[in-house]
Amino acid sequence: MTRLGFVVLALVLAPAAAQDARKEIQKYQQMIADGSPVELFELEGEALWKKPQGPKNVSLESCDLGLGPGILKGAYARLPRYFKDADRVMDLETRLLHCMTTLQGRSAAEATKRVFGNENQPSEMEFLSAFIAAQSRGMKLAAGTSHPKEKEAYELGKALFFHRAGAWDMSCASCHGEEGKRIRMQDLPLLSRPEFARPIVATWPAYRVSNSQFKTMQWRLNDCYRQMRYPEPRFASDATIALSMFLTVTAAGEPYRGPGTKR
Amino acid sequence: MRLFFAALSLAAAPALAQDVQRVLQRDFQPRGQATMDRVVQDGVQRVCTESNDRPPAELAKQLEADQMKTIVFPQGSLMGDWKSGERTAQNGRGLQWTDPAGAPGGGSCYNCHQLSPQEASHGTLGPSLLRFGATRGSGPEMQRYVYGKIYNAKAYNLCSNMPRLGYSGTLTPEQIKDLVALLLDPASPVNK
Amino acid sequence: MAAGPMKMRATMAGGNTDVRVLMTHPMTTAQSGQPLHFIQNVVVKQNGRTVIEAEISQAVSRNPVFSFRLKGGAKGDKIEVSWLDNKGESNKIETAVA
Amino acid sequence: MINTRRSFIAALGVLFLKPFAALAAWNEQAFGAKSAAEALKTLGAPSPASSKDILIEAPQIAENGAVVPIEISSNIPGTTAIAVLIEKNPFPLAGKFEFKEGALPFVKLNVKIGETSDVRVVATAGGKHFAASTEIKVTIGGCGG
Repeated sequence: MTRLGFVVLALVLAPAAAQDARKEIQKYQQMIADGSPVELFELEGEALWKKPQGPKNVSLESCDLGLGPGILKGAYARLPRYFKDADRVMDLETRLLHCMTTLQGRSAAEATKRVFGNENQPSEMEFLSAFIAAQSRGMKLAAGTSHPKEKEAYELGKALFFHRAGAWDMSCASCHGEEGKRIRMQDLPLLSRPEFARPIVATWPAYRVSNSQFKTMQWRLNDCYRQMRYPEPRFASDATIALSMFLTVTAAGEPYRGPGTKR
Repeated sequence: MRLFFAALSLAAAPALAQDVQRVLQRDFQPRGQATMDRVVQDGVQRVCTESNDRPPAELAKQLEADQMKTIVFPQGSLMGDWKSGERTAQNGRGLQWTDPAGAPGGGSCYNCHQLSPQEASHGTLGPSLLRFGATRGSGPEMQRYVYGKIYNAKAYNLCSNMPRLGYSGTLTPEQIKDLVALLLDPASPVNK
Repeated sequence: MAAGPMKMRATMAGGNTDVRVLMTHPMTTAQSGQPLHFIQNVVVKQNGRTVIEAEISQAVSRNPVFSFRLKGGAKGDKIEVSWLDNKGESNKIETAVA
Repeated sequence: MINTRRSFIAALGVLFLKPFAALAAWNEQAFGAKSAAEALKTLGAPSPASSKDILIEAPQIAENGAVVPIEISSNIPGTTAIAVLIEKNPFPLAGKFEFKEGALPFVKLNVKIGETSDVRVVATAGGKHFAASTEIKVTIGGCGG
C-alpha cells in the first residue's frame, strides 16, 4: 500500500491515523499468512506427485525439474531454466506438462484440459505447483541466466512487459510501470524493479483468500492478459515462460517464501 | 550484480518489436470476443512501444490529430445522466474474453481515478477527478473536451495509459455522455 | 475443494502444547447460492480424553484453520482432532506431539 | 434455515459408522439467532459484564471479508467457554468453544465478515459471563473485472 493510499484510506476510515491503517493492513496480511490453509494444497499435490497416472501408469516421482530426476528440494527456486532434453526454457507448469507427456504417456491435450481450477475443484497443476514450490522455501530465487535460450527468454519477457497492444492499448507496465500506484485498493508493484519484484515473485504460486483458490503463475499471467483485453495466452507458451523469466530474474536472490497467501 | 546485468544485455540482443508481434501471433489464441486482431499493433501502440511512451513531438502531434478525427461527437447536448454515469464508472467489465460480446461494458473509471468522494475504493493510476466540474466549469467547451477525452484519450496525449473507451467500442455514446455528466453536472457527487 | 484431507501440527511451546489444524471443507453459506454445507462440530482429544469441544457456524472461512493451546503436555502425547458437518460427513486426524 | 438438525435416521447411520457423531450437539437455536442479543440470550448469557481480561487479536482493517483472522484468549481464571459473535452477520454467532480440564482458553480461527462490524467475544467462567469486543473494518480490493 502506498503512502498516498494510506492517507486516503485513513481519511475514509477516520479516526484511524494513516500510520495505523498501514500497520493494520500489514497485520491483516501477516495474520492471513499465519492462518493459511495452503498446506492442504501441498498435501494433495504430494499425493498427486506420487500417484501413478496415464497410459504408462507411472507417477511423476522421477520427473526431472532441473536438479535431477525426482529432486524437489530447491528445484522451483531455479526455474524457469533451460532443459536440454526439450531444448527449451521451461517454467514449473511447462516442465510438469513435459513430464506428464513423456513419463506418463499422456497427451498434451488431456493433460492441459483443465489447468485452472475453481474453489470446488482445484486443478492438478495447482495442487502440484503448491507441493513443488513449497520444497523451495528458504532457497534463493535463481532462474537460469547462462544458456543463450535463457538470455533470449529474458529479453523477450522484458520486451513483452513493455509491449502495448490489445483493445485497451495496454502493456504490463501500464499498471506495473510506476512506483506507488494502485488499482482500486490493490497495490501495483513496479515489477521491472528488483526491490518490488522480489517480494511478489517470492510468494507465487499463492492461495487467494478472496475466492479460496490456489493460483499458479501461469494463471496470474493469463488473468492479467484477460484484464488487459488481449486474446488468451496459450498455456505453457514461450511468451508466458519469457514473462516469468523476466520477472524471476528481476527478483533474483530473494529467498522463496511461498506458496503465499494473498488477499 | 550491475555488471552481471550489463553482461546479460550484451549477450542477448533486445527483442525487437517485430519479434514480439510474431510471438504474440504464435502464442496467443482467440477466446470469446477477444480475437487475434487485438495483438496487431496500430500506429499509436507501435510508436508508444518503440519510444517507451516518449514519442518525438512532431510525430506525436500528427498522430494525435489523426486520433482526433476518429472522435464522433453526437448532435445536441453532451451531458447525460450522472447517476447512470456513476454506474458505468463503477463497472470494470467489457471487452474481456469472459464478458459477453455486445453486452454494455463499463468505464473502469474507479480502477484508476478518484471520482465521487463516497467511493473510497479507487485507484491512483490516473489523476483524482474529485470536483472536476466544480473547478473547471461545465460549459460546452468543457463538455466537448471531456467527451472527446473519454472517447479517445490518445487524441489528447498520444501515449496516455487511458484506454480509448469510445474508439475501442467499450462504451456507447450514451454511456460517455453519462460520464460527462458525472464529471461536470453540478448535481453530481463528484462536484459536491 | 470438497470436504477432504486434514493436516495438523502439535508442538511443545513454552511448556504448553500448541495445536494447529487445517481442514479441507467448502464451508458454504446460505447466501452463496450453493447448498449449505459447513462443519458444525470440532473435537480435540489429548491421549484419548476430550479437551475442547467446539460448535461452529457457516461464518467460519472456507478450509478452516484452528489453533488451540493445551496446558502442559509432553512430546509423544497423542492429539486427535475430528470434525462433523451438517451433512453428517466427518473426518479426523491424529498426530504425536513433536 | 436449511440447517435443520440431522434426521434421526441420518444420526443413526452416523452412530454406527462414526461413534463421535452420536455425541455431537449443535445449538441450532443460538446459531439461527438473527441478532447477537438473541444469540446471547439463547446461550444463557443475556448481559455479560465487560472485561479487559479477554484479549482479541485481530486486524482493525481486513482487505477481504471472506477471511478475517482472529485470535482470542481469556485471562479470566476458570474460563470454560468462549463464544464469538459477529454483530452484523446475518447469523451473528460464529462459534462456541468449550475448554475442559487440560485446555487453555485460547483459539485462533478465520471468520467471514460481511461488512464492517463489531466482533464480540463472550467468555464463561464460574457460571458468569464476560464480554469484550473490537471493530473490524472490511474494505474492497481488486479491479472488478
